[in-house]
Amino acid sequence: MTKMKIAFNWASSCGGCEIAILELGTKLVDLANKVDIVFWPAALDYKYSDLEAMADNSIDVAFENGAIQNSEDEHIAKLLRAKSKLLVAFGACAYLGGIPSLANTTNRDGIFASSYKETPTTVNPEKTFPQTKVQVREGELTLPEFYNTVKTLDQTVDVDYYVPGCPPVGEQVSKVINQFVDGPLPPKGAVLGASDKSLCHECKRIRTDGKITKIVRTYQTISDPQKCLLEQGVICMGPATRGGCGSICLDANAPCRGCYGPLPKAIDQGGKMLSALSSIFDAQSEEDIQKLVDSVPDPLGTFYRFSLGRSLLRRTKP
Amino acid sequence: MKTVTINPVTRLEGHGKISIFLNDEGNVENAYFQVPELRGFEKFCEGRPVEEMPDITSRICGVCPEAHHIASTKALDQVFHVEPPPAAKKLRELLYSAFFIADHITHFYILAGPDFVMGPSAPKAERNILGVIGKVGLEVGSSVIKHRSDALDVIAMIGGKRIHPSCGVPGGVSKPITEDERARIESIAKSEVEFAKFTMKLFDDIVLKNKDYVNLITSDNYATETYCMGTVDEQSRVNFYDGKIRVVDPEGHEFAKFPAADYQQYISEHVEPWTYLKFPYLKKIGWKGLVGGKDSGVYKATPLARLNVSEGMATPTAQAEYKRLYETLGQKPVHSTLATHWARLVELVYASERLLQLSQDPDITNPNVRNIPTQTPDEGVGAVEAPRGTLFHHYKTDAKGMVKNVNLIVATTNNHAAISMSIKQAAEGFIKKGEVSDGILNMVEMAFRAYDPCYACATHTLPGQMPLDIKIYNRNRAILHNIRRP
Amino acid sequence: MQEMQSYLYFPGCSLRTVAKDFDRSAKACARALGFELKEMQGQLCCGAVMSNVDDNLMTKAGPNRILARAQQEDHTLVTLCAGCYNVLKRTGLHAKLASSSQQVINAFNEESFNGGVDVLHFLEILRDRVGFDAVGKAVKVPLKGLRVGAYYGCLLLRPFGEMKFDDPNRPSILENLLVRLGCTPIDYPARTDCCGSYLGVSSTGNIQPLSGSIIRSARSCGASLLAVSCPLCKYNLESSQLQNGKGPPPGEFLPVVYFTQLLGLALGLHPEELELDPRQMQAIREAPTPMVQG
Amino acid sequence: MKRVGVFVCHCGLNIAGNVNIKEVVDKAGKQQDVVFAIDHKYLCSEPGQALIKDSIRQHNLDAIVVAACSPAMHEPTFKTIAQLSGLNRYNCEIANIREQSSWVHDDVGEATAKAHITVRQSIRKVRLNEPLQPITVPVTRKVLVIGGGIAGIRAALDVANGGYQVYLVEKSGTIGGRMAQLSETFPTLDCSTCILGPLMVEVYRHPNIKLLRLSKVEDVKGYIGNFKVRVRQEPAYVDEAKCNACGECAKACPAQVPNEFDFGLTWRKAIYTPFAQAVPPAYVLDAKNCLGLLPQACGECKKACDKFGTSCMDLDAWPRIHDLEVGAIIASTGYELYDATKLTEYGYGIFPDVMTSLEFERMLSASGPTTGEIKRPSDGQTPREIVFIQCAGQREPETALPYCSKICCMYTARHAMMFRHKVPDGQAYVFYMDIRAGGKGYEEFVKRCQEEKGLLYLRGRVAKVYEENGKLIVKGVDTLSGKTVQINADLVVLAVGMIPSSESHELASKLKASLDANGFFSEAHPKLRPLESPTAGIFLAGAGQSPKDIPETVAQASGAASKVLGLLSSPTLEREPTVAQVVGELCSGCGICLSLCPYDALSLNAEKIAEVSEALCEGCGTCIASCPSGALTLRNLTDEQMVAMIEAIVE
Amino acid sequence: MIAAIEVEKRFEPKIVGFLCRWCSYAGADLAGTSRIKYPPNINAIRVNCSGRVDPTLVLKALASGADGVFIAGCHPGDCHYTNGNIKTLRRFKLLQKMLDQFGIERERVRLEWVSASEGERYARVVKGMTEDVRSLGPLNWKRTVEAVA
Repeated sequence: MTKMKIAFNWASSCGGCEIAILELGTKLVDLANKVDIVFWPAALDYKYSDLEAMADNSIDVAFENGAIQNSEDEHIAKLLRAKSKLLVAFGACAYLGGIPSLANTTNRDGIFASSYKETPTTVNPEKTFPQTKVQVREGELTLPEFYNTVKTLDQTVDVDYYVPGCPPVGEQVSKVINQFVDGPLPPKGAVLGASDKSLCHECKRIRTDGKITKIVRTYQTISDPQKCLLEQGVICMGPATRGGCGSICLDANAPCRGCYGPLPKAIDQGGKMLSALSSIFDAQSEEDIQKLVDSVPDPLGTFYRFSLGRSLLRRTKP
Repeated sequence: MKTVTINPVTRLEGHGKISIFLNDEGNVENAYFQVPELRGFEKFCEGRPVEEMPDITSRICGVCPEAHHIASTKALDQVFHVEPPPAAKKLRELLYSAFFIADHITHFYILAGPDFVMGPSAPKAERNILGVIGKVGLEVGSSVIKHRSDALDVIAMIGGKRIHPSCGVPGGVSKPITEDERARIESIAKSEVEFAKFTMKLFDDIVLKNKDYVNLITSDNYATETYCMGTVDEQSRVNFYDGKIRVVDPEGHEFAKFPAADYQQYISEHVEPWTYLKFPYLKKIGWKGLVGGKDSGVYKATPLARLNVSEGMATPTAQAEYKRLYETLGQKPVHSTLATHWARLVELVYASERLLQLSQDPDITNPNVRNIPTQTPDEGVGAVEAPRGTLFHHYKTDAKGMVKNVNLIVATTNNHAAISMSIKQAAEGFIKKGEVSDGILNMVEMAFRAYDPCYACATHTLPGQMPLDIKIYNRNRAILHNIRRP
Repeated sequence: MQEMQSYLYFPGCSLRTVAKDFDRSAKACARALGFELKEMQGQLCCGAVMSNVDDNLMTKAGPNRILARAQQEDHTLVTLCAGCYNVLKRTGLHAKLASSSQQVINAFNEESFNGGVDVLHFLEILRDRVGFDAVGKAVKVPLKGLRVGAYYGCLLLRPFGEMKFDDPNRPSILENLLVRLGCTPIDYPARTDCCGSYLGVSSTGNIQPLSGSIIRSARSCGASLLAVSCPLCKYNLESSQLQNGKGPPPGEFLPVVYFTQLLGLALGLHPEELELDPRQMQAIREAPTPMVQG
Repeated sequence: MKRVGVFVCHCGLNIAGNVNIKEVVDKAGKQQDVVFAIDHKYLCSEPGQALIKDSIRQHNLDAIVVAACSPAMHEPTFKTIAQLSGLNRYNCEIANIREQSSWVHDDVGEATAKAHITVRQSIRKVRLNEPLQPITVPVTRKVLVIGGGIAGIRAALDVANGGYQVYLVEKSGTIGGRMAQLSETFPTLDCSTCILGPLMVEVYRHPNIKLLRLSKVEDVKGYIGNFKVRVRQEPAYVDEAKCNACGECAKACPAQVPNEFDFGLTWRKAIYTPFAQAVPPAYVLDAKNCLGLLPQACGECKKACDKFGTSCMDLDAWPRIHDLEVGAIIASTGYELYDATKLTEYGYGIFPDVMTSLEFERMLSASGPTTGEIKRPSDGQTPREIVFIQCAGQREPETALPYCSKICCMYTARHAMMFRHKVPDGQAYVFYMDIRAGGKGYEEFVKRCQEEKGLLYLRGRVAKVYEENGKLIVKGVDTLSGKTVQINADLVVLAVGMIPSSESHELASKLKASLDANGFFSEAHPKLRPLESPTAGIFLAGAGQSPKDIPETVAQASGAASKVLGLLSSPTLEREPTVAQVVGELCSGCGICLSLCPYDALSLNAEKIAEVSEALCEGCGTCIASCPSGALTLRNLTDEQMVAMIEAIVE
Repeated sequence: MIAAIEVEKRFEPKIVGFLCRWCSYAGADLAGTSRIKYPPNINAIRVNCSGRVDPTLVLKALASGADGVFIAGCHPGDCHYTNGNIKTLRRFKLLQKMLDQFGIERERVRLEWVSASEGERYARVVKGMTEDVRSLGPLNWKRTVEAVA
């Protein structure tokens, strides 16, 4: 019987998802016996030329991580889509836009200005910015176009499945890959390698439907590792975030930041978290409510830390 | 002149791009190394609560998230003017040592290793981790994977996650470790030390005992004489987590020694329109273009550079290996690019010994690992030695601790100029009179890979696995060769 | 020393002509109390009460223009004349409703006013900004025993719904001020009756019964002096006491002064600064205190 | 795939006059799943309803949208038709194209466009509606009546006579309310107490009525058919069962208190009975004015009671809490008088001889302060010249009450007439704006008064009242002669307006019953449901709902009572099934919702999954909005449906 | 030039309204029965309580093309469900803060208390909001996002 052909690839991501696959460790070796890794620039010597050389749909499953932030990302994503029977958005960036999509709070000009002009160590008297086409003494050089708005993979090409996480935790990764090898597969569009319930379900901390009397920032408090962080006033994205990671951040006494993304029925992760949080504010009068609201430092950046690219509004008004 | 094309010319631009231009004589006139990506962290971090920066900036790089996480956390200590308790500092350094172990193992065995173990000209299907395992034997292979994985377990014990830890807070770490955890770390550390020594021996057997390799290392095709930068402790010994930043000139004389907070007085960054990545250089010397030597501000910040700026290592075995390296190569500073691999292994030994030391420190399980900030946040700089060079995080905030400005000089960026130069030199070495030898691509990539450039940080790709696309143009700017790695 | 607090001020036509004394005395008092009445640029006729008729937008052009210009300088405008106060304050309120007619007026004026000015009466400044107690402390010459009848008329108080200045039936703001000046305010039923207003201009005959009864009511309750804040009221109240131009015998005549003039005296300003004529001064000095109980 | 039918109502010209019906029908017909669309002149009419029935059958529709008036009007009607035609009643949606389209937009084009969108909205929603069965809950067949005035008395009696248990809660020491303070009633001039007294006694004796005096509703929970009411009863310190009203206690009491029953025109003791016919016929100790109970300061009353009386006193009594379960509540909280001191032009509170009509009423009463003689409060002289000012502080939107209290024309006429009878040589003046005497025999009565000699009706208002040489100078205008008039009066009586009881606002929020702009209880619909509050299970009677006279009050009280009897006639009732629902697979037990439910309808089960108690859930949906995982949904108003409607609007 | 005001083609904003059934929807009905005119730009969705209005739905409306969103509930203290409107206020205030960050003008999303007796007020508020949004111009979020792709 022919081994299943799988591919891994990245777009605008940190590479953590690739490391997450290396994380499989010995399992990776076993995997190599089960499947043919026909394309994996990260760890095996394959080049885009090899990918181009392949026939359409010749890859059974392709795992693409990273958001789409420039013309090259988009080009490769389309290429991979064409070559693959199934395309999986792997990791928070490909699925939700991830942290790169926080760039949607600004735009190309803003980013260029800060990187190539404003940062204190930059010396750039001629205000030189990178160009998509440049004439150098010896000839012409080109660069991919940098986009104003970071897109998720499925805002660029058709996607069959999603795997959340920044990065997806090891056990989930192998589970997912085995799911593709052994089946059965859920209907198209499903999110794999995560729970359908929120992180609270697997969180070991104790919650007594308490209300929020004050908001404290992580640096202001040493929180009780036994009690629900929300009840201690620390904003935790747990309630609005898929479980499946094993609540590892909570175990490190750090709040969830939502990398596993929205729950199955939630239209918008940020909106849902905003509603859940403010709903349990322990305040009746407009003044008290305002006080609590003022103490939430950065709603957008907190509620959409990983999902701005896939949120309803997707970016700020330029 | 007819155009020889080794690979079919394709529409696709790879992630890294090298364009080599020849002059009339058909010799290399210039080579451009382009980095085609940019993320924008410095901009979109504005307006975020500063205490979130360790979590956000660790997403700059999934290969060395710990480096960003810790540099960022150190910056927070400054921003909030808070000193972490001793135990907290030790835990951070412990996590950091474990990270160095994992990262250096990854690089040597999985990324750089194949070139050496399998030999530069081995078929590509074998030139990978699976191939290495095949050659050194499965038990070694699994031992590689085990030790890498153990190191990540240590990271997870303190940082929660194996990748993108979340323990860093201003004034400490989010939680202490238990005695059980300490014991586990100690046993891991012991075995890491042994494995580091084993790796060193492997390097001896496979590389140092192989004349071709030694020649390769010493051959000037790879030597780029530049300034070196690295962090050293009070006794000017290599330190990854903290200390003063020392810079020596190409001859090895001290050029500068400064605390991270003063970095602006020593480092500037140059912008070119043909790449998204900036070129840092020594401010006091200035940008003279992509040239080495005493008069050019270009510097290296690599394992080798770290050894070059230091007087030795803080742990016994590492110190011995340090001595051996310089004695063998018979000079200091060493500029040979490929010696960087050796230096990296010396660091691997140090990191594992340091891990053991810290795991045996009686204070390491002290539950007091947090000091709550009391002062108004304003500004801070945090720096660490990332595996690939010195890493700077610099934040300004308003009185509420909301980020106003961010400046990041990430490890690989430091080496951007040096890398470009090494590539050019490699090219020059292999292209004579328009004659292009087939080995060039490997050689160029080996030169390139020696820096273990983490373009996840600086741009994108994983260490050493930059898909290369080399275009060679003749004087009429027609493509002479378009080479993609065979 | 930091610069003196100043309020944007609209005197209006009367205070330029027949009521210079009102204008001068007010400015003098303001200075004495440590603030300044700064006249606004580009003054016009407020249109007097005519501007309040509903059926003709044209009549509203004037006051809107005034406020549009005031808006350029400040967000409050101080008035003294009860007429101007009534007209401008209500114009301001209507503008706030942003009705379609307001758009038409603005379009016509080509000077847009959107209600961005609060119109205040000088008395409100004294009460709400300076504070009557502070005024009391500033008094140098208490006007002891001076039995003053405060006369309000209608424009300050009505329509109550819009003016919200004081209780239209039993106002007290003037009395509260007078007490601080050392006077004895006299309560008399006609305090808020109509003086005859513009009827005085067309048919003087109507003034006698109206203003006359006010004077009588005040005297019978023991007032030896009337304090007003409206030039027209002052005119009517005085002229009603003159039979065919000739004044009644001294003592019979009930002097009418502006409250600012009394304030000025109490603050120790010179009568000339306040443009008080000798007869008024005499009346004030030998303030007769009739036996009638107030 | 539903088969949706759309029915568009002309409502005569109410809708058709300003909305292009044809266009709405055509566009509706083009919507997805709509298989049939038609219009009709009056859908709520019999033929209209028939049309809907037949169409449902003919086109075998399984959902309908009725585009007509507000759902507040006829939603039940149309749902019932749907049901009768074999549809589930929850597959019927109302599109409000009258109140919120045709009536509020001038431009036909605009109104039509909006109507179309409104219909589109309802279609999108109904497509996603699921068939539901009403939730049946048991009815507690007991009734709470709040307020022991004539309205409360009448309602309580009618319900009690219908055979159900009634709790009558009265805040004062006796029932009887305002009516007990009146001397005579118009237009028949019969004695108020003579009518009221027997009813009060009947209440007291009635086996089905439990009278709780000195009591206040503290808390109301639950819903129609199942209210849980907490009533706090202050102690009377007198055992009403034993007390025989001998009055020895009052004789002994040293504390003099102005008698509120006479508006302070007389004095009473700290232990007292409000008036002779008070029910229960027992004395009350008003602790506020007693020289002291904790610690006991005097105790003379008890001594006297033990010595001469029935030793029925207990000075250590404590307040009692009654937790009542009732199926319906009748609010008959009555009225108070507008504070006349605010009407500064009349000088009430400044001049002793300016009084309110109710004070005058007490003076006319044989049991009143002057045993029925008319005297000036200032000097006790009989007034010769008296001025009645109607609409005092009424119909004055700018400064006082915007509305008309409806009864003043009548009682003022009565007062004037009584004055003429009691002071034959006196002269009375009545200032009025216009006479409102709609009511059986009313106009005739006013006519009689106007023809009385020595009684002068002046059409016009009074500008001011002030005192001069011991006389009240009333300055006003007679708009008929166009002259200003001045009357030197001895006594001025102000017909000040009725305002709702000062506690009605607090009570309303406890009952969750809405009030109108003037603070009166608002009715569900002025014509369709004038006796009920919009809040199910709360019924209204008397002046607490709007100013009204005694006949009207009694009529409304009996009406409310019959509504209640109807409600209680069945042991169970049906509740809307559109309540919250948990999708167990999605709930992670984060517990966010728990603290939000105002009815404690949410709880976590053993598996850390939220559960909804359908009997308690009112379907407000606040838990749904808070649920971060979307595990909570509201039946037939799911997020999907909300989104569908939003898109229907913006597309 | 007054004529000019009349003739100029006006942008007609689309406003999604969420009205609580007991107070605000009844208030809107009262505006109708009292024949008080107001602009037709708003279309109301009837909810039992303003507390049903999940901020996510507001975001949804804006993202799908609404120029403004209007939420109305009972006055504090008058909520038919005790204090659903207070919960709405909590959510709204935080939403407002976040919409500031998104650069969406406050005039576009409004929360008002309108009682069943305030038909006139309902009309006035809706008129006011319509004018405010009109003067801000179209939001057209879809295009905004595409425009800066």
